[in-house]
Amino acid sequence: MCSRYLASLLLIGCSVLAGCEREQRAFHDQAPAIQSVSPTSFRAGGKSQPVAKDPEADKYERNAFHISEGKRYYEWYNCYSCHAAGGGDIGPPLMDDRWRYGGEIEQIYSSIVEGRPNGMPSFAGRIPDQQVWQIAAYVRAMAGNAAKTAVPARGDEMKNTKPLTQIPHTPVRTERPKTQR
Amino acid sequence: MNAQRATGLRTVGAIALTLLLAACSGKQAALDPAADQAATIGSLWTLMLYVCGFMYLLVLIFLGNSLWRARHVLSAEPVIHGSQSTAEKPLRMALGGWFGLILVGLLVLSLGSFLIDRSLANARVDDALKIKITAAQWWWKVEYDAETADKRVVTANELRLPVGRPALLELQADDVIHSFWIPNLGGKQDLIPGRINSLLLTPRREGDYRGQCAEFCGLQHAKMAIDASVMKQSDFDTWQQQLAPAAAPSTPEQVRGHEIFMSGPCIACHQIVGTPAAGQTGPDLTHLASRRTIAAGARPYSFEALRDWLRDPQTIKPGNHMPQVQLSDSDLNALTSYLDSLK
Amino acid sequence: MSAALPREPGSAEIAALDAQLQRTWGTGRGLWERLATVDHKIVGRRYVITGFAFFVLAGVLALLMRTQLMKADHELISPDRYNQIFSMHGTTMMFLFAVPIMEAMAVYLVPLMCGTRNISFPRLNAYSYWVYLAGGVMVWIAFLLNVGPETGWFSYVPLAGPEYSAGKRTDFWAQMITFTEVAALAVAVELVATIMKQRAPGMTLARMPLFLWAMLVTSLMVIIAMPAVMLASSFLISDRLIGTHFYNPVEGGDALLWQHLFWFFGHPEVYIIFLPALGMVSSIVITFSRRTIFAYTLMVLALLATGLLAFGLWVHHMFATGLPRLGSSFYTAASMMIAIPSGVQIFSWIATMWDGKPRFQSPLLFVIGFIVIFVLGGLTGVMLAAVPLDLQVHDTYFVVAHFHYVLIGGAVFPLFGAFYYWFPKFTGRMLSERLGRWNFWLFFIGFNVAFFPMHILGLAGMPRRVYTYPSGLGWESLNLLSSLGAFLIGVSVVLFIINVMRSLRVGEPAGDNPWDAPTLEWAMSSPPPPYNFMHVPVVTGREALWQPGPRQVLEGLSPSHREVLCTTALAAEPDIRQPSATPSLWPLWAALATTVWFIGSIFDARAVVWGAFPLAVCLIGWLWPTHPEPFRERSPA
Amino acid sequence: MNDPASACTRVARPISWMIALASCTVVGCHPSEPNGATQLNTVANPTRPAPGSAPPPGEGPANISVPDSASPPEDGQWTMPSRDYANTRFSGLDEINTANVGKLQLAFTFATGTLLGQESAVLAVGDTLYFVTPYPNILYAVDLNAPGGGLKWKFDPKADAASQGVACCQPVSRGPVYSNGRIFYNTTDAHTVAVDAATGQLQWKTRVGDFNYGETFTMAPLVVKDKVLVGNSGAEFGARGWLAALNASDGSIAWRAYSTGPDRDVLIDPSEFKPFYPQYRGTDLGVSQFPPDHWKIGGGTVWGWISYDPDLDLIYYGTSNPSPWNHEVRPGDNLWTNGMFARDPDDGHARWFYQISPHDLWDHSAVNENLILDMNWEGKPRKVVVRPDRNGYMYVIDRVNGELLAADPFTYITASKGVDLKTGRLIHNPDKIPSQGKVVREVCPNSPGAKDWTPSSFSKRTGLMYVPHNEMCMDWEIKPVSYIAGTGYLGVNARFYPGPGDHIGELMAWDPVARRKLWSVPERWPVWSGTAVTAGDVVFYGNLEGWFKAVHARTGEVLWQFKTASGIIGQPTTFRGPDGRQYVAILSGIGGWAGAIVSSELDERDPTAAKGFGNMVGELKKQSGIGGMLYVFALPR
Repeated sequence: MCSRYLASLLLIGCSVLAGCEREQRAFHDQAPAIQSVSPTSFRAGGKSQPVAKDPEADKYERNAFHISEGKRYYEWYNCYSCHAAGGGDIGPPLMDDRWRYGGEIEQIYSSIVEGRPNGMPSFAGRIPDQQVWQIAAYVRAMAGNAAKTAVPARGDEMKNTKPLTQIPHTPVRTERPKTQR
Repeated sequence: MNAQRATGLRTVGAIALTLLLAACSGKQAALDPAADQAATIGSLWTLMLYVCGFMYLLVLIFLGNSLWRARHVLSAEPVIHGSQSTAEKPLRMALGGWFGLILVGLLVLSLGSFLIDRSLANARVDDALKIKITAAQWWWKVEYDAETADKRVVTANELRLPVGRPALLELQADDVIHSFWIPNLGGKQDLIPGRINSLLLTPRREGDYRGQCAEFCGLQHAKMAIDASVMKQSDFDTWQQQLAPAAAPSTPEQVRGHEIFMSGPCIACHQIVGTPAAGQTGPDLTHLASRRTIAAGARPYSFEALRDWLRDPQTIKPGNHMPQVQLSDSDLNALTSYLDSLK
Repeated sequence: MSAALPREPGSAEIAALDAQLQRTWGTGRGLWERLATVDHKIVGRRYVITGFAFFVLAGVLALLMRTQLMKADHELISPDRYNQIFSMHGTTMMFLFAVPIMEAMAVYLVPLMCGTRNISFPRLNAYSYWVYLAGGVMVWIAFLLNVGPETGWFSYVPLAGPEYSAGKRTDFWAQMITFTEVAALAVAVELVATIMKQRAPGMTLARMPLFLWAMLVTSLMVIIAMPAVMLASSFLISDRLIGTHFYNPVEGGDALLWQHLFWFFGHPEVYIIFLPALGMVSSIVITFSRRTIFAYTLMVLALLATGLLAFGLWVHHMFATGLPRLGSSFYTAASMMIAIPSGVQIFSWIATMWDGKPRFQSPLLFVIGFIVIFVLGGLTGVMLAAVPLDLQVHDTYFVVAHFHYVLIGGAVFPLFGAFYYWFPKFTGRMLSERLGRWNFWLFFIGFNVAFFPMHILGLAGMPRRVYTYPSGLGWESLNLLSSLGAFLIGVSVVLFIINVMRSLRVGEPAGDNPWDAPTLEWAMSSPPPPYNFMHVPVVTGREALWQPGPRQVLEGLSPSHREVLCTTALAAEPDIRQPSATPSLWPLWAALATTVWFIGSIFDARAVVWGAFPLAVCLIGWLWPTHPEPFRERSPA
Repeated sequence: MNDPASACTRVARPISWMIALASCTVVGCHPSEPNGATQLNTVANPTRPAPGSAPPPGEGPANISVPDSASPPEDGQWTMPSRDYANTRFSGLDEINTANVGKLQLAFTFATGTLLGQESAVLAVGDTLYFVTPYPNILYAVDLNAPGGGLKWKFDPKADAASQGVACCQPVSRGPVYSNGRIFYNTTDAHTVAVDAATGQLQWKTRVGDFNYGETFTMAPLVVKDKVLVGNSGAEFGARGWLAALNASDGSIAWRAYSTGPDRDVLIDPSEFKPFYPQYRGTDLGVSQFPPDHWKIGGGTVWGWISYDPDLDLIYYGTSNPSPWNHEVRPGDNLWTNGMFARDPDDGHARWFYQISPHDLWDHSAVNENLILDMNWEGKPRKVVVRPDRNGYMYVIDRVNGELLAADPFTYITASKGVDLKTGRLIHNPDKIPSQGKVVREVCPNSPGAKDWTPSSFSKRTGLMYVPHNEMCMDWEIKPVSYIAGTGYLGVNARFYPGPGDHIGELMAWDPVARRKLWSVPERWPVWSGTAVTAGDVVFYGNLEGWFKAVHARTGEVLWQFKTASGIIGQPTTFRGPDGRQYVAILSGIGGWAGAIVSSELDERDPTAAKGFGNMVGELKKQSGIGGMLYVFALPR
């Protein structure tokens, strides 16, 4: 009886097999080719311009592996040095809901590849296509726009919590380093 | 049936013995020591093997004897008062003896283990060669300490040691837990993010050895090897001195390959000293062509292997972080010949 | 009805009593009645079958791995899939097969051996099975959907943490732990209560069969060890799902904390699997040697000592992490000490056989195989306890060989022996002895061919958990040999399944006590009636059924109510009549609610809150007082 | 038009007449300044007298003084951001004094038209104010004669917008410098421009650096003799640091002294280079103290303040942090980063060097201002520089030979254990050495340091230094980092938080002779503005909330404050207007490193935003608006 249960459950499981995209690990470059890349043009910011949705591109932001790889490359290609962990620094924040050059994954892809006039460098030829898509998916994830189930709750990086070790606020200095003579 | 068992045991034993010999040689074998540490551990192994083998033999003899005794016995009334059996007394004495034997055996083994452990822990490190090894998914970064920073040698996936001089490895990891292990040289040590572990190796025998990551570290745990060689001090010095900035490209094809490297994605992750490439997230390539393997031991080094790797790293080592870069065949050849010139 | 029980009253009276008891304790044939059953034998049988099914599934995975490793540079299975496969193999074997099946055997046998009519907390028992089933099915469906765990059965962080294990794979794994540990803890509590409070009158602690002792120690170990891993996995899943930082060193967590918590469970886990097997071995040795066990007291002490020592040696899994070396030496000593109780027990069994009159039937064959294999595994365990040697062989195939020697040798061989031994009791039919011998010899030879070469592979430098290996390191022939051995084991297990299938239909009828065994489970018909014992048996000696003279029974339990007799914990004197829970669907609903709760929380952290409400409703329904008189007066002596 | 006579009468007071006369006799009769400052009157406003207001001899503090050659007498103007070569930021004007500063009123405002950090000093030359906005680096000339301050002209250098992407802490400018009828300043895209001060016509524009390699300009140039000294920013991008001298006449590069690399690049000639400590002697240390080839991307940019001692004819400046921040990438002392050079301004050759933070761990750039003072040191007069450094020590260094005389902590320090006065080396705290994967906690001061670029001032009347500084700590984690040209080169995650005490920033009065703090004015947020002190014993500075404050130079009492529209990170200046009144000018406009959270609208949910400020100053968004406005104050008529 139990094995019959098991078998039927397994059958049900197999039937949804095809729908399970989140966990697919595609190692080979399957990056969609994007046509809408105009080399240096300035796009009006703020609002997303209508972009032809590419279902292949869409896959990236629903796939946990791609998002996680995107995070790795986000650091490897020094994106964090301008955008921090999404909070921004030299570059604008990526975790909020304002997009200067559009927040669709195709637009983020374009921003990375083409660069943008106020300081975003162009990474054309520097980052292979698939990795750009992965980074774009991660950027989407930072703003909460990627599939929720594909995104981990946190990374192993610093969080905006009060550090446990924060020194208590006392007006009296506890230690004054001595100068050696 | 007993005869069958005995034959079975004999066969197993015979096979075991021949195969055991197989473990006693090879370039990744714990029982083929080429360094003090591996040799010391090897002697502990011998002690263990003798003591444990003796105990195992005793158990088998006792078991065999009890089965032999029982060969004629057929069904009979159960013995309810076992303690009143005539055999009870000798068995109790035997148990006492067995108990004592176990105690003595364990004492010998723990003491042996303890002493050997102490001798390994207290080894002399004052004039040791200091090497920093950083593990990442899925390769090894190897940095030789030097008197001044510019004499530091950085390489990847290979460890060369001068014979007779202790090498103190400082082990770190960037991402997940790895474990550094070159069986011929010594035991393993984990590389844990946020901790610095150390491992002392005192190589005594020249030769080529192989190490491998020994803690599961993800997709390509299987292909994370390190090529180790122990060489004469003079050879080692020569090697270190050769590791100046990389050779400049000489042929037109190499020049073209150099251009492809410097203008492509390669430069973002790899370092070639003497060129603008200063990436740290991928292995250093300054003297790539002088190494014996590529992709952390995934393939032996050759021009063709390198080209295959550049063409499609994801088939050779699926899931590794070297991306597939679309290059034409001629560009691929040019890039390969440039990298192949980095002796 | 029961041959071993006195039959002074007329057979009509007995038939009437039987009918009455059948009405009180029986399970109907309807679907809902089957689902609602709280009969420990039915639940136990389901448990055993499910556990065995997981064993077979995990075995198939093992064969897949061995096929992949048959050749050097074999690329049959992708690393991604291979990692899932070996993770599922370990996970299934440890969490879904080994512990549950040992507890399952106990769920079936302990009440029978104790001489009581049902296990304590029968509804909890039913619930534990459903929860276990849900957890196992969940993780297997996930695996088939490519969402299987990929970080090994040990799931070390940070590899299993949110940063390096993308998606839901590890979440399913961690939640599976929660499922199975809830089930295991529930069973452990039932077993402890049953053994301590429901033993037949006269079965003092000193007269308890060793199997009961083993299960008592095991259950106590489960209660102490399992919370550690539940805690660890809950930490992990909350790190992954709600962004806590238990294992994130950046925020003050610690990656090594996982290893400590996991191995604080993980090492006792091995003994949790192994101790019940020791109990089985003792049962078989006694029955087939037809002699009481040699040095009973020492055997009990050895069990207790093993249970205690098991908690003091988890660090020997972590020698390579760079912990202070002097401290590690302590764990070396502790790990080696566990050889003492094991050595004593091995001696006792052999001595019992030596002085007894052994009959070499399949159960005993498996026990002999157990001794030969397990002792070798134990000795390699002693080697692994030595820090320097461990640093060489840790995480190599030497360790793989070692723990398969102790786990297959130490638990699966006794378990197969136990299957042969108790199958007649479970089904009323004998297993084929001829197939049994084939089964044994193929298993024994296949096992040694598969796993002995791994010792050498380990010493020759082959690390564990590799999906492929290069040629030229001298590993090919040994791996090929090992793979062949693995297939022999596969054939042997298939033979066993054929044997079972065949015997169920055409097996020789067994009778009440085909082996002339001494313990109480053989005192009733095979398979046992729903109420187990028509009258509560009174025990006068350690080997209850071998005692000379007429059997004594105790009357006074109501035939029309579900009642069990509680006795005092030490002397087993009758204490009270305790109502036993009636069948109910609430455990099933509660298990479903638990499933929704656990699985829901993988996808939405808020499920931790809302998921608790259906469960609360189910628990209220479950515990709603229906029995008018929950406590009766003291039973007559 | 400015009527000198009426101005004089209006300002007339006995004391200022006395001072004016005295300085006329002492200084005015020895117009030996080689810096061209004395000629400017004839160009900009030939009719305007220059009654110096320096204290007469004997009136200033004992034991400490500013060499007159480096600090010319008061002429009512402010021609370079640091006021004089000695970097005193001391104005001899005393119309506004402790008694009347409370009545200070807004005279006029002027919008800058930009919303990022306004760090520029406002120069006052003749009847014109000059200041530079952050990118697009527009140079404004504000006409003081127009009622309410009208625009005279503005100059747009048309800097490349892309360069904003490599400006580490907003594309700020610290101001222009006036010399000889021209305004020189640097643009974000690494050009230096010379503009005619009267007409706003471009005279020349030189591309000195390449922003594609991360080089930008933030510093204000310094004109010494006929050289315009400029240094690059961009150590956060792996830019190799240098200081260049441009010929003022045509903008051609006279010499360029790198901070890393071989001696010929660093302009070290062994015959001239006589560092005090042995660790700086040797060949090509700028190569050998880096890993192979790393000096090419080794940082050590020069973006702080340059001092000049005309008597010794030496310039003094500090070099910034080595690149990247992750110290493990660059073993060695990383010479000549994070140190202080003394160079000959004519050919740039180095005379001595002292390294403030060898092998920098924390981005403790050593670019802060060096105040040129003459002190009685242990009984002997010595020519020294005094510098408050980011690492929390107040350094006193002999400016003749580079000997370290003292390094006194002026803040809470855990990052280091002090400075060894024998070897001159900073002693790193061994508990805080960062390593891969580990978070070092409670590093104090944090990377902006105990005191960032925000310049101090020195009063010739009180003999005190007024130092704006901060008490901040941080958590610091290093990670692997690749050099990719044009992208940030950090390899660090940092998170800042307040240090001990109930406030973060403070304005401190430091007695350089007694080497101790006298008093301080606490500020809730980091103090990110410069200071200026006047002969009226008033210290001016502003805070991030936008309050512009006047503080009693002797007691620290806040005498007056005014809330501007945005946070203040600029440099206050004071001058005598064409109407003869004393004015105080400040730019208000939050930004820079500390204020980027507000004006770049960063997301403070990420603690690492703005390289760590995200964790600390998010609240500031509620307290300071975004803006860019010039405020000019004066006493009521």
